[in-house]
Amino acid sequence: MAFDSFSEFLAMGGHAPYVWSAWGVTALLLLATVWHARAEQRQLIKGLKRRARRANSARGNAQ
Amino acid sequence: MWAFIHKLGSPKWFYGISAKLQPWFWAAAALLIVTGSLWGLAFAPADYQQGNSFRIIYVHVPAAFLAQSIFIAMAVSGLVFMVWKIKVADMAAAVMAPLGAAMTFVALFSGAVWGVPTWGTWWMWDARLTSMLILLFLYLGVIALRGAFTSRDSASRAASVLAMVGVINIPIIKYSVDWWYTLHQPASFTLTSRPAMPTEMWLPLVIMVLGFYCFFIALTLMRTRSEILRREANKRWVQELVTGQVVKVPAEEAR
Amino acid sequence: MPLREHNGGLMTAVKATLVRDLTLLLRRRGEVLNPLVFFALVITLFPIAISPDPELLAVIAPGLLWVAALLAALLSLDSLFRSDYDDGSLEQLLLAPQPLVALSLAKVAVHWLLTGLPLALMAPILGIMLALPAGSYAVLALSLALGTASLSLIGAIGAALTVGLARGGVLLSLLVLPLYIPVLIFGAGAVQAAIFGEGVSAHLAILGALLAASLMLAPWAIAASLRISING
Amino acid sequence: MPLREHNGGLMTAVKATLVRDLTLLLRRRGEVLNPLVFFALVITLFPIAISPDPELLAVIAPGLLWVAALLAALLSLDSLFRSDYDDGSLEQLLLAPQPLVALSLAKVAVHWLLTGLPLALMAPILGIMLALPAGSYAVLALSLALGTASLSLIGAIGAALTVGLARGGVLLSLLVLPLYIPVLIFGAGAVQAAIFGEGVSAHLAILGALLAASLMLAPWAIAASLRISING
Amino acid sequence: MSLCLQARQLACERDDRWLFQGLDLEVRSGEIVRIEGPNGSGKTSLLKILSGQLSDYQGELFWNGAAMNEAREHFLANLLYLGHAPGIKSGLSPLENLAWYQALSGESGNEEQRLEALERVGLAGFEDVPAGQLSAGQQRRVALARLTLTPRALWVLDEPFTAIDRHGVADLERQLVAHAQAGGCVLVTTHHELTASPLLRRISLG
Amino acid sequence: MSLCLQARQLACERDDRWLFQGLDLEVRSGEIVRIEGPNGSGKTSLLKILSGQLSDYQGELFWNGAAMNEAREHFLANLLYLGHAPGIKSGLSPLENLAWYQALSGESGNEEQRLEALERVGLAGFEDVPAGQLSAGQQRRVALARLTLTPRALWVLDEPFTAIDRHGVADLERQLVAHAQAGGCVLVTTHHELTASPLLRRISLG
Ligand code: HEM
Ligand SMILES: Nc1ncnc2c1ncn2[C@@H]1O[C@H](COP(=O)(O)OP(=O)(O)OP(=O)(O)O)[C@@H](O)[C@H]1O
Ligand SMILES: Nc1ncnc2c1ncn2[C@@H]1O[C@H](COP(=O)(O)OP(=O)(O)OP(=O)(O)O)[C@@H](O)[C@H]1O
Ligand SMILES: [Mg+2]
Ligand SMILES: [Mg+2]
Repeated sequence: MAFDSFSEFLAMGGHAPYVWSAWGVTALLLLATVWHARAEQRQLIKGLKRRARRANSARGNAQ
Repeated sequence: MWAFIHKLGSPKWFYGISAKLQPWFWAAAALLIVTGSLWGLAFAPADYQQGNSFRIIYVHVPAAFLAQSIFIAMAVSGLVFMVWKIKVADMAAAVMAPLGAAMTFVALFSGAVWGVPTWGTWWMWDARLTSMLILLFLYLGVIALRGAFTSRDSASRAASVLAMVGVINIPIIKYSVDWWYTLHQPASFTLTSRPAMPTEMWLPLVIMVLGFYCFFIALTLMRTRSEILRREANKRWVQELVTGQVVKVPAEEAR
Repeated sequence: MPLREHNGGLMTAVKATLVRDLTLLLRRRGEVLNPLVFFALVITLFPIAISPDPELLAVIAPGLLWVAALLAALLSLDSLFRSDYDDGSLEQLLLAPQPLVALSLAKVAVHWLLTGLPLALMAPILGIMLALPAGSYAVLALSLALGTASLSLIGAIGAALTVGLARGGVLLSLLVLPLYIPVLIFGAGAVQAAIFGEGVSAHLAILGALLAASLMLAPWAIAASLRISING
Repeated sequence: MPLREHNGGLMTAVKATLVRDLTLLLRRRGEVLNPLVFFALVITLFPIAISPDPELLAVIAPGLLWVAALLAALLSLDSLFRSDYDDGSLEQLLLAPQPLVALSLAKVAVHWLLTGLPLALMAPILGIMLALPAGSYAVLALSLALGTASLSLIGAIGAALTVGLARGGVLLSLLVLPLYIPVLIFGAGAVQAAIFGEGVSAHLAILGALLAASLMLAPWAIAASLRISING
Repeated sequence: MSLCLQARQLACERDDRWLFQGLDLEVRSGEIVRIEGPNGSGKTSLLKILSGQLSDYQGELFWNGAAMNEAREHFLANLLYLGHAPGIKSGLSPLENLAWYQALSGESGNEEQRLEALERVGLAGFEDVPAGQLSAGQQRRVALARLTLTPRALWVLDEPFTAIDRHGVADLERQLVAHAQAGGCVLVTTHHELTASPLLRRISLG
Repeated sequence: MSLCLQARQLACERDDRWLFQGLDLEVRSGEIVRIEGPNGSGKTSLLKILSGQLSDYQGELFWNGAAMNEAREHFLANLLYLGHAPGIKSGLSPLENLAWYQALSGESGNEEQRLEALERVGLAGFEDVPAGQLSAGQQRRVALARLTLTPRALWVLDEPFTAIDRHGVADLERQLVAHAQAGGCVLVTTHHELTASPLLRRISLG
């Protein structure tokens, strides 16, 4: 452990704004890409299901 | 060999196999990144010169590596698509580009932030910084070009050509910028001349780099799967996959 | 079939034109970013071509930023009326029972909103890269926001005049660049004044006056030029 | 009706394409001058925006001249294939029983002859205006002549990729400018070396090497890109 | 109130060649006037002059008895012009294209009207496709949808049948006749033979 | 030696909609094949696929029995394609336009041939006018002059009658028949009704 206390850890020896903003932006971007990928997948599958249902009902009407 | 390539080229096959591979990469990525972060942020010793600001290295360097690797991966995918007409390669290239641009941005941003405590400035026209900035523009160009076409086939082929042209140019750009920088030498700091790091400093770095690569692979697999669904929406196997309730375990369906 | 009286609806038409142009540009998401990226790219070229020395860069930064922003705004102008001309909607715009002045002003407004304003907002970031001295960032953004509005208005006259010509791009620059010089002088002057700690309000006031004058005169010139172009 | 064998005639086709493009450009005499005037105008913007101080200008002159020439060459690229695309002759060019690589190379050659070369010849005059130190004028012209040839070749790839797109102009710059950087570095470097009295042959040799590489690779990329653009 | 477009002693010169000279013309409610002539005889030029797009001509124009200069606004409020280029933005869907045209004439209209107009020209199902992805004929059909959507008394149509298929041509012909019967007026050039109708009048150029 | 263009199991998808599927097609010397179908049925797309401009399709193409990929050069040497856009440069005169097309096929030709070809399409007197100042129909006629000027066996014509006047249409029809009789082959789309001929065959899409 390079730090003696949690507050020291947060302070990063006076470099807190730099370290945390760099890490923060990185973490944010990584999480955002994951979130985006999941949302994209969900939405796609939902759309495909809706489409399949529509196609089914159209076929049902035709018969 | 041929059979294998064409099997690889089948979106359906890829959809199945990627479903099996994906969890492993996600797990590895999470494990490595969490370990590396904790180690790098809390346990690695502070740098004797830069103090704790040096901890930025654990996001800066992996992002910078990844930024460059993704462009190469994208160009290779483009080549595979153009030569063997393997559509999955293009889908992968399409989903790689935004991540590559994001990683380039992370490298630029973390570097700029790091520059304030170390150099006293956000930015200077150092060789590596400049070529990184140009890499960002190359990424933006590929993304913009793909988005500008209405026909998907043309978009894919145009983006592939541009990625290949770009990848030929990257070493040329790097070489010229390096050469230019040594010509000018205006600033006293360089990235290259750092003293060797002790093990407890570079080991977490290696872990983070590996973690970032796993993250890249996992995300690319996942988004390529989405892209497959999008582009193959009216293929029978996709419709079966969707109407059958087992969307969660698509590996069996896909076979 | 009864004849229609000309019954207003100007607001409807202007609003629809605003919406239409915004949709068209925003739909191709990349395209809104293009002038910004061009701006950033041109700014990157200068240190590479001149010298990476921050002290030298700081001296020439206001001028470089203003010239680059001006070129970015200029280049995006070419497409302002061109696609409308090519597909025949410009003809229809001219035959609409609405004052052409108002409709073309709506088109120019969209252009400023999606190029001039973003350019102004982005300039400070590039200022950092060119080692622009602190304290001049707000003035940089403000002067660009005011100035690019005049640039859009003046440039649209040139765009309207050249829309019927095949190789308009460079000709447009040629017509328009000389007219841009007053805006450039006071815009870059404002930033330099801010750096030297002098008062900037005089510069900004003149930029505002230039904008007011363009707003009064340019729309008529644009409408007349469009009529001429259609006539060919 | 007997079927024809494919019987050469490549030289005829290439020559006719050269003549055709030259005629088209020279017929609109103004258009050949456009890039030159743009070049001159941009160069005059800098002293206005930065400072008229000749000492400062002399330092930044090589970079400014090269950037302005590069932008002038870039802007004229957009029209390289566009009018052919619009009126359907590009389709016909692709369906001609001749290698597209050779035909598109002919078009690029015309572009360089009527923009790059004149820009190189004119640059020394503008150099005088920017107080460029004596002794570097020949190098300036030579580096521009060599460099713009590479610029035309590389830029034509971008022009071919964007020819089918509505708002190509700015996108083209975005694609092409990053690829221009090596040429810019060695071109501006050559002029600076000449000013400092260093040897320029290394710079010029690299510019030549870049040109040779572009000549080998670019035509194929251009042909492939044109095929893509025609595709939809 | 009936409409009347008059031209007196119209003459147009292009490249030192007179396309037409001393042309007198009068178009009234209830007529379909077909301008005829071989290629290059000046049909398009005439329509452009009449609709006020080309000012390089001699002679005078009148709208309901008033000189065109003074009556221009009222004239435009009653004019629907379709030229060689369809005026359809390829980046917008047919619906959005029509919405703009409706607004241009000062009405905001509603979605249903537009859907109905598109259905009438056989584009049901293509309402939301970017118009650039439609075929040549489908793009022209979007433009033709304006005929029902924004009702105007005077239609000036330059080769409206271009790229339209057989059914479409028959539909459009019926629409022209119906418009004239309802008291409107059509000025049209086309190389396609129109079916005879008592409302049809021909003017030959060249 | 007779020519033969074959397509097997051709399929083309646009926007998740099949334009055609499983299309088998064979075109031989001495035939005029008219592709029919309403607007948006895929006629232009089919012609572009057959002439090798659109690569986003399924199925196979053969030229004189050889796969198209291998025979492409020979195929192009015998193809004359006229699309929706006439391919005429507005800055050049009709003569200069034709000279370029002749050179593209590898011949230098001579002025007289070109003058004759222009006369045949009724453009005598317009040889030196910039093509941009010609009317819509005259511009298309310049493109049509290529049919006589650069003789090719296979003609692929997308709506060649657009903007052409009545006489022109009759002339062009005669020319198509004569070409087929001479052993050539014509693939054409048009909404205009062709006069019946034993050489005419129809293929319906959509
Ligand atoms: C915007 C600013 C910056 C950018 C764009 C940038 C870019 C890069 C790139 C691209 C790499 C990977 C190099 C390779 O592939 O070998 C890298 C590595 C590295 N950077 Fe930065 N950097 C920036 C600022 C900084 C700062 C301020 C520091 C610290 C003083 C720094 C320290 C390092 C270190 C230690 C490495 C790893 C060393 C190596 O692999 O050679 N960087 N940077
Ligand atoms: N570039 C494109 N991108 C996507 N879809 C397209 C594109 N071009 C055409 N299509 C679609 O293909 C369909 C067929 O178009 P095509 O131009 O082949 O029709 P066509 O039979 O020639 O019609 P027309 O008689 O109107 O000329 C159209 O419905 C259109 O939606
Ligand atoms: N922009 C122009 N500049 C000069 N002359 C022109 C221009 N446009 C047309 N002309 C000339 O005017 C004549 C008539 O052209 P116009 O387009 O009116 O003919 P048109 O009757 O519509 O023919 P088409 O049936 O081919 O459409 C043409 O012969 C042409 O030479
Ligand atoms: Mg006409
Ligand atoms: Mg068609």
